[in-house]
Amino acid sequence: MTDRRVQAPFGRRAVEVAACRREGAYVVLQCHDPDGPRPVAGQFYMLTAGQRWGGGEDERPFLPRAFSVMRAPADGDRLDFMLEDVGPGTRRLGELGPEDALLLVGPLGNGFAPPRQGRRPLLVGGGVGIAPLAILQDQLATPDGTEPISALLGFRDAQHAMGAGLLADSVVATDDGSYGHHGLITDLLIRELDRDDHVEVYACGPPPMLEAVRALCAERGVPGQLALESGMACGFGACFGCVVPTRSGYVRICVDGPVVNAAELDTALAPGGGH
Amino acid sequence: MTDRRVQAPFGRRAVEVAACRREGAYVVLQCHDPDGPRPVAGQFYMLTAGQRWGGGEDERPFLPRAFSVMRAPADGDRLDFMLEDVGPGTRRLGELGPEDALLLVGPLGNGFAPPRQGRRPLLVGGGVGIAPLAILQDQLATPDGTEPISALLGFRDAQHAMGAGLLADSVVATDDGSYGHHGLITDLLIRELDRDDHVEVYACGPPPMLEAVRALCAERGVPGQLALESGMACGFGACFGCVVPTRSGYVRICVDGPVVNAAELDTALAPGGGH
Amino acid sequence: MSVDFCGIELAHPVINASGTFDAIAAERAFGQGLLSNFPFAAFVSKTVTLNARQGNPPPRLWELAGGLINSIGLPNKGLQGYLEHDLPQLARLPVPLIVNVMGFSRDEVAALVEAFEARDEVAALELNVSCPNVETGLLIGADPDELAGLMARVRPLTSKPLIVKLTPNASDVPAVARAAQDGGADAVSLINTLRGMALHPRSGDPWLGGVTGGVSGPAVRAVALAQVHALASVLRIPIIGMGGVQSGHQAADLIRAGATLVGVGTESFRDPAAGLRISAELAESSVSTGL
Amino acid sequence: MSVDFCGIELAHPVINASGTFDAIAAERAFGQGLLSNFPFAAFVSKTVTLNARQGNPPPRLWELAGGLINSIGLPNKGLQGYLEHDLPQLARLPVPLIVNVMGFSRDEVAALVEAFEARDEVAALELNVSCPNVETGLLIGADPDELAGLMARVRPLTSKPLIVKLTPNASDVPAVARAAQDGGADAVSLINTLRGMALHPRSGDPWLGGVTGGVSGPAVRAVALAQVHALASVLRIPIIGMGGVQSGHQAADLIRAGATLVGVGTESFRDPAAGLRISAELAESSVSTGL
Ligand SMILES: Cc1cc2nc3c(=O)[nH]c(=O)nc-3n(C[C@H](O)[C@H](O)[C@H](O)COP(=O)(O)OP(=O)(O)OC[C@H]3O[C@@H](n4cnc5c(N)ncnc54)[C@H](O)[C@@H]3O)c2cc1C
Ligand SMILES: Cc1cc2nc3c(=O)[nH]c(=O)nc-3n(C[C@H](O)[C@H](O)[C@H](O)COP(=O)(O)OP(=O)(O)OC[C@H]3O[C@@H](n4cnc5c(N)ncnc54)[C@H](O)[C@@H]3O)c2cc1C
Ligand SMILES: Cc1cc2nc3c(=O)[nH]c(=O)nc-3n(C[C@H](O)[C@H](O)[C@H](O)COP(=O)(O)O)c2cc1C
Ligand SMILES: Cc1cc2nc3c(=O)[nH]c(=O)nc-3n(C[C@H](O)[C@H](O)[C@H](O)COP(=O)(O)O)c2cc1C
Ligand code: FES
Ligand code: FES
Repeated sequence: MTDRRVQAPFGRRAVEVAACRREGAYVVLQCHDPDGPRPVAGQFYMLTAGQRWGGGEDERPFLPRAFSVMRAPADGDRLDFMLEDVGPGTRRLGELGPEDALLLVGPLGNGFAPPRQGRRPLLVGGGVGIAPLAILQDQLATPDGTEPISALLGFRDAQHAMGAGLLADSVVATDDGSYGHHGLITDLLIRELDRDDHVEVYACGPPPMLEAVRALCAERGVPGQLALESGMACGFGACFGCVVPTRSGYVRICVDGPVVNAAELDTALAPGGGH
Repeated sequence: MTDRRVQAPFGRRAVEVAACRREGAYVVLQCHDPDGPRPVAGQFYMLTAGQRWGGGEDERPFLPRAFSVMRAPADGDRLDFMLEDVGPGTRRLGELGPEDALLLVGPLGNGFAPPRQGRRPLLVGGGVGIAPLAILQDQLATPDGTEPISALLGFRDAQHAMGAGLLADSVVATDDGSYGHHGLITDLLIRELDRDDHVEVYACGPPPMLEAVRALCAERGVPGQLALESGMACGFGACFGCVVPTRSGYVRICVDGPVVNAAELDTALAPGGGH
Repeated sequence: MSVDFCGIELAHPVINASGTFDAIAAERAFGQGLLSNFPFAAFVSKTVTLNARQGNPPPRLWELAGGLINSIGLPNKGLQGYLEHDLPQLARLPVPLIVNVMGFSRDEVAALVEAFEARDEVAALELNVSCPNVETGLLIGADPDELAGLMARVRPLTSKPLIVKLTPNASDVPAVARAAQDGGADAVSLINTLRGMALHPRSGDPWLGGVTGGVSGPAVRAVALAQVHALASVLRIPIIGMGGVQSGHQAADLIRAGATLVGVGTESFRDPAAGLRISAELAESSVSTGL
Repeated sequence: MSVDFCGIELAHPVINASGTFDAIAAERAFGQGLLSNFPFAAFVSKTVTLNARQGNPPPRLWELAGGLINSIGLPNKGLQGYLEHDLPQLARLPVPLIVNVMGFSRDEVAALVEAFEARDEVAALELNVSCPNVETGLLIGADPDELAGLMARVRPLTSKPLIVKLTPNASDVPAVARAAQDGGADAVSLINTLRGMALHPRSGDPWLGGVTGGVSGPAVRAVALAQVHALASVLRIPIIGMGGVQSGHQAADLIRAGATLVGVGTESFRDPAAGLRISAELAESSVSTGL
């Protein structure tokens, strides 16, 4: 894929946190980034708290953490991220408050490409993976906002499903049925594809969901763009740590992703390590 | 010297910070220690903040830090410490506030012995080294409080000299003359010894001061008890890291000190490393 | 959690690392509280040499992010001093006693081993081989042949379990460990400290009185795990794993990697009762993981 | 702060550690901003092998307190791929190019050295000897004789400066370094990563796809300083010191201990422009310390 990216200023810059609030099971972290460019949906940033990064449980976090940009209004300097507390890094970032310093590098990686000619974009997100779909909705929206971009969003439960409020139009499924459709988001995707498969799928979420989406796209001959995750140390191609297997071998998803064409993968399941 | 100590409960215990306030250039950290015994003046505790010990500058502090107990009223459970901010450990402890957790091990080490028969105690302190002299004043005081225990206290400047307020009776000298006698505290000690040398000297302070006191005691044939310092890892004799040279070889001042008889030393200057 | 270690019955798998806990000094500091809640399933003494040693000049300690460099220099009272002053006191501890010894020649080690073979108070011996043989100039613990020679000399002198404490500063630790096993060692222990150094923050001169020292604590944990893991597949004899253990989970990691016992060193400096906490956490994680 | 390094004029003493900065990928990410503020005084490429390598299966990274374990496994396009795709792009960098090469036999290394000797774009070569010679089974960088043999074979093949990158996982690093010097090396660089390992927090299996990996970052800094210091007194040739450098002060420590240049590795992952900051801090501390 050719690069779909906005380049980042070189180096790590300190920005100011504007707000940090809970959204159901998630945290939305907002900051001002006056010196950075506006990112492309699907790009990500490497974040570090300005203070106490190196402390905490087991004295991690030490390395920066990768987060998809969730929203970056074209006018202004705001960047929003959506965080799920899964360890010391996300916990520490979630503790930040207004005016705290946040260090960031980005925007990084390859974002989403526009849909192929004549295809309707169909967004499929799971859990915190809905983050890049929010900015994608913004960027795909027609100038007059007439054609809504549909999004199918899956969550564990109602508490997590509150995250769906961050996107404009969405249909929600929960694993436990406590909100919306009771079942997997791919149930809804199958229904949509049955109805009209002249779509381009944009998906981000946990590996099993992405793999189900990939398999469906392959089966139906529908193009799909998947935003992948992997443990990262650097985010700019320096460490070769973030590779995923593709049909053309291991690729670093921080530079040749995180968005990859579904057709390039044999599987979207993260290998080993139990991520 | 036979042990002049109260033994510590085995292990590290969590206690609650009662208050933490500035006193001139110093911080006074107070906590409640309901499960520990009342210490002997000259004993010390190993302190660790309950949170964020392992973070901070260069990701230290990692090991606990040693502090002389400054005050431990016989009735009650309070322990007071006096801190000078010289690095990451003292800085972190100085940030603690009421109800924060403090982890401590102690009381540790050998405290001060009562003065030899018929000798008047004369306390000499420098800088944050005045801490153990405050509790010593309390413990040497006659039950009716009639005979004040005199203390000669030296400081860098008036800002530091505010620490003198933590002791009852004191004569103060400052290096820069901004408060009290302009000059070294040993000037005042010489004056006192000239007047009446039937005293026992109790001293704690920076190595050059302690060395001057030691030399004076030797010259005048006056007994002296010096509370020494040295870099410590454990505080209970486990690491052999805190040794100072004495006439009988290296001794661990966490178990065979910190109070040692002046006569046991050839020098009170800390060797090497530039402490 | 009780463990059989070379025929010695231990209440749990956590012992101290040599040189990081002085039970006699700790008893002065903590009294009966130490003895009634002794934190280790066996007590390993600090290294004993034939002759008394003063140790290195101070400063002896440098703190790291998650670790410590020490240049203590093996101060000890020497064999006679240990037998007279320390052994009678250590014999009163509520747990088996393992004596760690080091010699700068095979004869020195032999003299130490013979002396302790004669003492019933001693349950086992640990040979610290992180030192040069002054006769050959070779670091005993880094050279399989050197170690084989030492084992040939001292193994026949004792019927007590003989543990060889390996140095991590070696090209081929498995080869050295095999030499220990082939020479009749009953167990190996590792890791000792990694060679490290720090400079004075202002003068730029070496900070430590001994110029260089040994790194211990969390900073070496990943190295310890790799070395224990590398030995698990090449040895039949049990392994005592140590290096940066601060929790039961980390102790369990070493056991999963192949250790039978786990040594706790630097963490005891942060909390004298760390051994108690770690063995309790380990017991809990063993129940939950079925280790 | 400009430095002469083996006849190459460098603007300051800070370079990257091999395998920790991909200038081509970084240019994709940062564009012109990278080139106009290039963070290093020379660029060292990731290890190039004769044949292309995929590298190890993921996961390849494990974070430590103050450090990182990597099991990347030296993925690279192989000599031909490097010459075709990478070299032309790297030749456009505003700083001299040092190519790091590794071979599993003397012939492989020789082929690599000959190929780069022919390329004017290459200012110097760095030999990564942290690997076994598949013909003898010996770790080249841990065995002075093995290294001497390699140097005898490849030194005559190039007139470019030849740097030997030493492994820290050796019993006697000074002996290996002397073998490099005696074999005609123009400089040595150290330390490479320490062997380390981590287990999956839940399953207890090895976390890394490559089972074990290499530890880098602040956790190895004290070890790096000790090894650089140990070489300073035995070598005439310059030393490139690296391992855990995060600040100009720490770079200055390595220089005080004997290094001529300082390599920055893991810290670039935290901040891509770390090299700029470190060289600026170093320049400042050099003024104040008169280094
Ligand atoms: C391109 C990209 C975009 C992302 N976008 C988002 C986003 O928008 N929102 C969001 O919440 N998250 C996002 N993530 C995931 C996020 O980066 C991780 O959740 C975060 O790094 C976790 O850090 P932590 O310290 O909180 O947890 P960690 O402790 O790092 O745990 C996270 C996982 O890493 C593994 N792990 C545990 N310990 C270690 C260790 N010591 N070393 C290495 N791995 C370990 C385990 O599998 C664990 O489940 C994104 C990731 C990528 C790559
Ligand atoms: C028995 C005893 C009683 C004491 N009583 C008091 C008291 O009542 N009040 C009080 O304020 N202080 C007291 N101290 C001193 C106190 O323990 C130290 O000031 C404290 O440990 C400093 O910790 P820090 O992290 O703030 O500073 P550090 O960074 O530890 O710096 C303190 C000194 O240690 C050295 N140093 C610097 N870096 C390192 C390193 N990485 N590793 C090792 N050494 C380093 C330097 O010489 C530096 O000046 C006492 C010490 C002892 C032994
Ligand atoms: C201060 C100190 C002193 C030590 N003294 C000895 C010793 O006398 N003999 C020995 O075999 N090991 C000695 N060691 C090494 C430890 O036994 C242990 O191998 C090492 O510290 C790693 O474990 P840790 O990370 O848990 O401390 C010492 C370690 C420290 C920190
Ligand atoms: C992710 C990663 C990849 C590395 N790849 C190489 C390599 O290809 N060749 C090499 O000689 N060293 C490699 N190294 C070692 C570094 O060059 C350096 O020696 C080591 O990381 C110590 O420096 P640091 O602590 O500053 O990272 C790598 C290190 C890391 C962390
Ligand atoms: S995160 Fe380092 S190469 Fe991708
Ligand atoms: S501080 Fe450890 S022996 Fe004194």
